[in-house]
Amino acid sequence: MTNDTISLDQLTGWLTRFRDLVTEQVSYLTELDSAIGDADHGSNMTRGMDAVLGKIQASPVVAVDELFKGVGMTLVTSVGGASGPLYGTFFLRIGTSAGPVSTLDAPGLAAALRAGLGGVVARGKAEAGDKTMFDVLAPALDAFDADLVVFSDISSAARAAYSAAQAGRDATAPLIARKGRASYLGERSIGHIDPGAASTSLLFQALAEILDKE
Amino acid sequence: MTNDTISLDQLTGWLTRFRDLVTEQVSYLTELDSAIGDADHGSNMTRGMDAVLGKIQASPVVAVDELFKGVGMTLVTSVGGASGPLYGTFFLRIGTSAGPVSTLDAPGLAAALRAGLGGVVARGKAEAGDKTMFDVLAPALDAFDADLVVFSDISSAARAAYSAAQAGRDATAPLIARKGRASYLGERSIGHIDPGAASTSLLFQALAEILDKE
Amino acid sequence: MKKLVNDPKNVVAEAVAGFGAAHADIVRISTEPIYIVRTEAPVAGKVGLVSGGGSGHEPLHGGFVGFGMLDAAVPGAVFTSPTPDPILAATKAVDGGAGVLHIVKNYTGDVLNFETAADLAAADGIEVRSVIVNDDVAVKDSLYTAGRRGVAGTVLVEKIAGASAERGDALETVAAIAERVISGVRSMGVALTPCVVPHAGEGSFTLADDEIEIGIGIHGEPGRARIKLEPADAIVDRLLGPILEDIPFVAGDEVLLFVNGMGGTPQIELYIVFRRAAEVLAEQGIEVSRTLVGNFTTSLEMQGTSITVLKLDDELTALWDAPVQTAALRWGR
Amino acid sequence: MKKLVNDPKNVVAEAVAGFGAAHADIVRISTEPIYIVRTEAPVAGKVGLVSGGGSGHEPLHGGFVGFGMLDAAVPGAVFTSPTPDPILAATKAVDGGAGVLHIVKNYTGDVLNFETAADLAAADGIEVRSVIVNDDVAVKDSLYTAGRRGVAGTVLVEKIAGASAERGDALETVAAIAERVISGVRSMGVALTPCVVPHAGEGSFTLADDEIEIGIGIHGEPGRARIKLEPADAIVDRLLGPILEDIPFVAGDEVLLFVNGMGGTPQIELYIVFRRAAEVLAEQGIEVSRTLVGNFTTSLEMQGTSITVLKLDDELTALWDAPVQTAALRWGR
Ligand SMILES: Nc1ncnc2c1ncn2[C@@H]1O[C@H](COP(=O)(O)OP(=O)(O)O)[C@@H](O)[C@H]1O
Ligand SMILES: Nc1ncnc2c1ncn2[C@@H]1O[C@H](COP(=O)(O)OP(=O)(O)O)[C@@H](O)[C@H]1O
Ligand SMILES: [Mg+2]
Ligand SMILES: [Mg+2]
Ligand SMILES: [Mg+2]
Ligand SMILES: [Mg+2]
Repeated sequence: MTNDTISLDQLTGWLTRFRDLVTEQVSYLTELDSAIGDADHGSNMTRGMDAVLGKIQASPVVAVDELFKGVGMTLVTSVGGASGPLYGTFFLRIGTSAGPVSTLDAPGLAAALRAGLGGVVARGKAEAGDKTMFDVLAPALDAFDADLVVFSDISSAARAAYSAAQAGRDATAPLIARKGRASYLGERSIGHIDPGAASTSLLFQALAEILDKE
Repeated sequence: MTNDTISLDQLTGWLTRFRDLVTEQVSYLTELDSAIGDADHGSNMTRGMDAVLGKIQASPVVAVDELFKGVGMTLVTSVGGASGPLYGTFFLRIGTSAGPVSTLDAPGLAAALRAGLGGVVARGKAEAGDKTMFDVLAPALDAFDADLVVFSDISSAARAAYSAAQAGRDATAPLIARKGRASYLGERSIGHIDPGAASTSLLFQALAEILDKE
Repeated sequence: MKKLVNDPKNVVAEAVAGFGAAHADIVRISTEPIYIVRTEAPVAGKVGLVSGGGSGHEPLHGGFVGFGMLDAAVPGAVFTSPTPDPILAATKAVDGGAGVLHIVKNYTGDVLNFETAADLAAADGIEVRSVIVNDDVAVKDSLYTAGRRGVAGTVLVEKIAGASAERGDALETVAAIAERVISGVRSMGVALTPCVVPHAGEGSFTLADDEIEIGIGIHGEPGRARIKLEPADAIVDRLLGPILEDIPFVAGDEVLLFVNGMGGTPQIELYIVFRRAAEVLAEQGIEVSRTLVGNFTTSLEMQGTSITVLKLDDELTALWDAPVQTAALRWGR
Repeated sequence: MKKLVNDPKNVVAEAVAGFGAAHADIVRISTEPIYIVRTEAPVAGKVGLVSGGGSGHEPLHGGFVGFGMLDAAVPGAVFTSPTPDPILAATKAVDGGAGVLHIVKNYTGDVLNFETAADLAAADGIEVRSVIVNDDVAVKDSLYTAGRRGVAGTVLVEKIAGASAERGDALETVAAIAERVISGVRSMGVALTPCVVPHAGEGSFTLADDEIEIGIGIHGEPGRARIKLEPADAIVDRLLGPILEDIPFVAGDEVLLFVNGMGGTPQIELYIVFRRAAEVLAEQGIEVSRTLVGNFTTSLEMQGTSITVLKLDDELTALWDAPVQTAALRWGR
């Protein structure tokens, strides 16, 4: 099954699936954070995504920008810490890029995700190899774009992004953290997967799964 | 052997022997105080009597009042807590009562000890049965006086005082403390010998032993 | 024992030296014998205020030496009353010709040593009056015992009597005002953990992981009851009940509410305690018109709190509000 | 876990409520969202100062709201930075038309959430400047990392920038003065015992009975070295060495020496630490002209201390001395 576009319902499904995945993996995320951070990434992400789904159910939206600006604001105001503003800005910029549409085509989705990444970098100033969520986001979007050029299929691109995300996540383990709380550990951060990288990989798992469903 | 008087040397011997006895019994005294007080009576008494003997050795005296005023002042300024002022006043008043003599006769010693007791009461306001050093001092001095009337012998009177002191000490065990730190315990002070009563009993043991030696 | 100390024997001497160095604008220290005195002492014509007692309750008393409060503080060894000689020396150092007030917490040792010092000062021609602080309702008062212990209420006595002396009141008046505070102030405390006396090296008592001691004394003396840990609000109710019944405090009273930390309790918890205490007083129609929250009368690193309530009148309130400049309490200058 | 709390989830809300009740003469509190603001805010024509961060470091920051220091403080959950919405609300509440300065401790979460709030405030037409405090020399600074952490030096930044704002300086100037303090202040701490986050219920790390952590962060983050317990003087030397080397501080410098308690350390120990720190500075020809000792930037009930040294000049000294009236720091009024 191939897809050219992603609908408002599918985008909502993406967020719902992401909420379910972080909830399933809450202890895993927190465990990763307790090794090199402050043991709250799992509870931060579930608190945030629960708030997001609560808001979506309470006040349904009609446009993609409305959806993602709401998601971003909710994350920003309910999570705190480092991940709140980072994930929040990611979704805010997706909304701004998408505009007041009810469907996104493949290039539109690619552009929106790229804008989201731009927001994460603008906020967190992470670079490749800093051992952050950037190390999943960037290769995942590169893979998405490259796959799209060849197959012009949004589902296939999402699957490519997810496998790049997993690789990126695992590749954070040997790195020395240079951003965020883990950076205070210096060399002692080596050998642990970054918790934000792990949750971002779940974001692409959710996208791939939701697009494969239809 | 009978005695009518006690000399400056014997009085110094009394203090020396008392120092030795509190030193021997330091853990016993502290143990008693840890049950119903703050576990420092042994160290308070040895610190004080060490200072007293140090002072006597450093600057020899020629009169009984000089000796005991020095003893009293040294205890007052080196012990602190409740026992410092109480023992200190006891010896200060002995000195004042004795006056600038080099020997005390039996009535003179009895009067001096009685003055010492008066000082303890003036300071601490203890009454019979309050579970304090008073419960040793008062019966010991009564026994000293009564024995003196019958036998006119200072050694015999001291032996009588010592046995009354031991009885007084043991009789503090069933009492409820009504003075000092132990009084905060109320009924929980029952069943323990009062530490100050125990050290005061050593004071009469020292007197009896020193008078029996000659 | 884990402490920031060098030789346990030198704890008081070193801490007093550090205190003197840190607050040289407010106090001078004497090292032989040890006491702390305000820089401008003796203040001619002003009643001098001296307090003291065993160390380990900081900032009590040294932290309250300065303008509008104490003229001198005499620290004994940890939890041991000082001997009369430093008390006498401090008394002489603050005598400005108008007499000296001794503020003494009600422990036999403290009372006797201050009494001796007062006698000696009188013999030197200094007029001395003494007041005995006994605000701890955990211990039953009685004519036939050593009576109630003096605890955190001492801070309020020192502040208010200090303001009275500072405005030029005569010794008689300063003593009477101190007595008025004493008659209107009641306290009770709770311990969650014991404290460790440096030269002893181990806890002065033990508490199980789920136990607290209601009615604790400031040297870790046993209180009224050892109970299982409860929510903060329930603990506050247990402390406040006996305090309010004691005088009693009644609807319409205007009071100062003082939540004191025992040394090791985070400030965030003291404010949770304050919140509930203020709520209970409001429910009973008692008006909290002045407040104090913090570590002011401590027991080394003990975790716990005590609550103190003082009945105010216009004069006591004005004296409380008067300027004070000490290391631990300061306003108005 | 033994704490004076009710429901761990309500710790911050209840403590802030208690704080507001205890200090109603100085602050008002907002409960939805939670922040603390000085009673007279916004002060027309004055630059507003806002700080904040995770709770558990009290009196930082709420205890420093008032005349001559902060206009508002925004407490997050314990050890968790607040979200931008309360920061934005506090920023609006203190904007008197002259702009607002955000004083932020250098943790990624704090920096990002304050940054977002600043963007939102700018969108509402409020001019916002931010300064990042990063005084902890235990962590190596580098352009390629999150840099040094912000710890107790924050108190000095808030006091001095607060005095600058209070005297009517423009936003540009207040920010420049805050930056001057930041560039001249360095700190390092030690932990003897861990702290317990209320909703976690257990120690944030563990230390053996004879171990201490040199270079601890204020959330219990690991430091430079875990070593055996040493005498206080040796520990002071370990903390002061890296501090003095860092800027460096040299003979002839005039400094403010600040000995901070981590929350659970008796005051008597802080003065033992102060004594040695002052001695070392004197030996090196560095003049200690201002001092601060006490629990000002805490980590709940952690036992330990941190030492902070700030290079002074005449202007910074005058701003330090300027009147301040907050719950935790007060002089001159
Ligand atoms: N500057 C940054 N840029 C990008 N991602 C970052 C940055 N700082 C932290 N992160 C991400 O945030 C994650 C931590 O999130 P979380 O634990 O929720 O917040 P906190 O560190 O405040 O407790 C890290 O694992 C990392 O992936
Ligand atoms: N008011 C008093 N009158 C007589 N003796 C007293 C009084 N108060 C205390 N004592 C005696 O002092 C003893 C305690 O002495 P000590 O332990 O050295 O002092 P502290 O109680 O200050 O630690 C008690 O055992 C008791 O015999
Ligand atoms: Mg985290
Ligand atoms: Mg966090
Ligand atoms: Mg004792
Ligand atoms: Mg004692």
